[in-house]
Amino acid sequence: MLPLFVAIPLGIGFLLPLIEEFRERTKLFAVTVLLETGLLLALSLVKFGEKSIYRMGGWPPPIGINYVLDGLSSLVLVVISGIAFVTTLFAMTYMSEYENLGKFYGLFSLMLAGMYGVALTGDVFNMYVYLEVAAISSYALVGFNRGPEELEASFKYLIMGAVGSVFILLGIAMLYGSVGSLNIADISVRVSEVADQSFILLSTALFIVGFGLKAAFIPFHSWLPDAHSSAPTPISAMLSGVLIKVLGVYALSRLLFNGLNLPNLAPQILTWIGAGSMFIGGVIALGQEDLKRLLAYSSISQMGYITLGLGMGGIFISQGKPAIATLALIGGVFHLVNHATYKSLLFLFSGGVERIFGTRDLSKIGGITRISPVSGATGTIGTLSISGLPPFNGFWSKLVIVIAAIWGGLYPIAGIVLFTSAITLAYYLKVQRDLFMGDVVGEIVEKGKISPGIYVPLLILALCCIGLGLLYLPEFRGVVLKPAALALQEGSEYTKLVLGL
Amino acid sequence: MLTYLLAFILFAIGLYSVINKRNLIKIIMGIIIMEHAVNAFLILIGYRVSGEAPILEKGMTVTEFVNSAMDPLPQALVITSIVIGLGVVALMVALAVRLYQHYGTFDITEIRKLRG
Amino acid sequence: MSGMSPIVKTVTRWVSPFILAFGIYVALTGHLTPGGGFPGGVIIAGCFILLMLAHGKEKVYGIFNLKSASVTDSLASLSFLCMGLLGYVFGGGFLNNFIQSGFPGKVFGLLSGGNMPIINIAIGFKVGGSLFVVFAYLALFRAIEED
Amino acid sequence: MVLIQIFLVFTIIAALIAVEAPSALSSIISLGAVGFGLSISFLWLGAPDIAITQVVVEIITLVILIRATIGKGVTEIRGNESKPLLIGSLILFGLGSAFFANYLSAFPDFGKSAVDVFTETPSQFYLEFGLEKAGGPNVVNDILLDFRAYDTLGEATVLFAAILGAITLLNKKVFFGKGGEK
Repeated sequence: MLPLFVAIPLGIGFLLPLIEEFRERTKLFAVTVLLETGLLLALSLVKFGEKSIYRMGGWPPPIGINYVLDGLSSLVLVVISGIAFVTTLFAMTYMSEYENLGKFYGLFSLMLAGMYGVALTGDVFNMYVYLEVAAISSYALVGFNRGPEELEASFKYLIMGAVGSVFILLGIAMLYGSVGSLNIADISVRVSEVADQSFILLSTALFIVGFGLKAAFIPFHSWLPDAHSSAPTPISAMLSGVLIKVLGVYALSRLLFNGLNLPNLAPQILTWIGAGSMFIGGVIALGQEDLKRLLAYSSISQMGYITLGLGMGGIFISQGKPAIATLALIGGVFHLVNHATYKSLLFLFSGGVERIFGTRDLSKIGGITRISPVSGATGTIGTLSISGLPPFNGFWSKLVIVIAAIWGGLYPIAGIVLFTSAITLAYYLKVQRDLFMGDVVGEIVEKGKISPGIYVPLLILALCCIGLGLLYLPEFRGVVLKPAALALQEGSEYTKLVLGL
Repeated sequence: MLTYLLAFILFAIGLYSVINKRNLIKIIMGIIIMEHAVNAFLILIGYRVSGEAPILEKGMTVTEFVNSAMDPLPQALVITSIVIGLGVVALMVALAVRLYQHYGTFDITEIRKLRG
Repeated sequence: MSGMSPIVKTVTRWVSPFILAFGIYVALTGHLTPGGGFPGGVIIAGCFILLMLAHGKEKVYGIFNLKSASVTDSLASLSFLCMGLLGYVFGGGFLNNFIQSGFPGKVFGLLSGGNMPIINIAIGFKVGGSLFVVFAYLALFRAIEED
Repeated sequence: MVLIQIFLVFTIIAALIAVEAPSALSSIISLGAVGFGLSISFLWLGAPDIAITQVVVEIITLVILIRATIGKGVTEIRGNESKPLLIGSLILFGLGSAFFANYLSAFPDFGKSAVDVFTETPSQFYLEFGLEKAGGPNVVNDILLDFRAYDTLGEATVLFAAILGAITLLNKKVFFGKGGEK
């Protein structure tokens, strides 16, 4: 069953450009991708909670490539499929007037296949190849509008991404040279036997730089605001919601926690990078006027939360406090799920705003709730949950991270988390004040354009924002988030599952 | 030991070109040189002093083959990474050509200025 | 752009069949001798690009125009995926070499690798088609920009 | 062994020329020299598959690059780089190679491949059972097409996605989408 996750998007990705050669403008492309993402969402929900491996071509793990389905990867699968389904639903109406739709949806499903490949694989080089599949499809999709700005943003994203990939490949080459195998579980067994760890540390540093470029950590974030603001709206929702998480933080944490058994300095670096990008991303976002650029910088800062949670988990594991480590990892994973929902909600909402007012400049537009109450309401829910107000899901995951930081004794970190939440609240209240509440400002380009196709996905995501708050309750948390945290925490479980030692 | 250092120097030249050069084509060349350097490093890892190509001729026995052949795994990785490099080059050149059409220059600082 | 001087035209006309034959040879005997699907496909694409540069677009489009090249690209990739799915259907793994386990060919013979030669041919067509398409678009793009 | 180092020094010099050359054509041709120098050293390093792939891919890269730049009449590329960046990267490079040289002893030294240094590695299995299990004497293609065929599937998808992306960008169809070129 597992290879279908990659085989179906690949098949459709190869098929759609073929169909477009013969019939240009058909609704067929959007409908096929919608059915495909719906099927994959159902498949990922069925597979949720299972722990199994799948051997590619029937070869045992160190020889061949294998898939690993454990708590963390099944959760990530559900997040990818959910956001992809909602985004395709939104794109059916939003992109209907564009040309080259066969290529757009073909690249979209290839990007999906790449993300599924990275989420499931248990092999280092295979993760690199499918990371390239997802990244290259997203480079072309960012530049899909082909205006001067979009091309420049796509070129910058391509160069930074290519440099990141080369660093990851160099890290894999160093790792293979000093360990001799490519399977993540096999590496974690062999890494402990290596006498001189200096080259393992070097490849860890290369991985942190390479995946940092993919996940837009603070020193390497300069491509993200341009790429996310000039991409077509469904694509910037997918990029911010899922792509930078799966390709960046998930792949890095899978390698560091399960592959390299947490080299001694790695968790500290991760924590401080997380704290840095959280703080600096928030401060820059304060001064943004363009709605999408503001959302892009807030993505960098929210990604900082996730990295912080995972990094703190790593610190507590190495300090020998398993209970607090599980809590911190739960905080990181919980925030990953939450951020995927409300960030894609806000990006889709900003697409609707752009469609109504014709511009994204916050100073020139206002009073959207009067024009279309539904998108106004869902946008409000999105802004409230991202700034972490109690009833919504953003609050609970930040709460878990703060508790883990205080309980574990990292008081400066807890201080930075609280301060950044205050900054986030500030700039989203600014958005709230003039975009939603005020009277109608700016001429309305297309009043009747907000058809159900636009605000139904917004409604679905808004309900998720409210519903996911329940994950904080102990019984839900134990079923959904705890296995994901334990998948990272107990490396030995992972190797036992894969190699059957 | 020196040979690994040479591959690392090639990598550093590529990185230097990507960071310091302001011309799109030089940046693309920097990425290509970095890809070449990592491929060379991968092959250097799999080198064996008395080794030959990992292809079994008719006359050779398997045990003799195992002791003398080079490491085939990095070579398989390098073929994959060369073709990934070709894909990335095709995309970069397509973007550079489009950027030249819009901005009339290959200089990245002009492009950033014009974008305003 | 009607192509280059007559000398170049005649030389390429004579040489291109050999390049094409060499490309197909490299692609086909991937599992026996050095080479394989990727280099073979690139040589095949190189042969068509050479013809296109020497004789101009119109002549080459008669043999291998843009639409048929991107169709071969998609179809070859789909056939590679179907080979994988067949392995999945016949038990074993997703990309299992089911022909080799079923009835292995003569050890050093051409058809000895199970479904390896088939995948090699699929990759050869795919790489050949796709590189030719991207080069044709680059040339097409430039030509439009000029006139 | 020394011959490989000579080839690598040749590629480094060619790379330096490629980076520093003023005119587009000469820098692209010296880039070709880097690629071809590398493919000869691959031949010497016992990797014929890679040498063929490298030569042929290098030709296609050169043709695409020359096509993209010379067509634009861009023969003179002159950009005055900033000095501090130059010094900064030299220092960074000095530190990096110092670290690399100092800790290199931890790395298995040059002549030994993974099969000698580690016990029971995957590549030992590939060499031993390549012909028997996968059926092809060329072990590299055995790995590519049978043991790790899933990698090659991803590989073919990468090329397909890259070419599809390049076509989407070079496509001349003008359209009236939001933000697109009118």
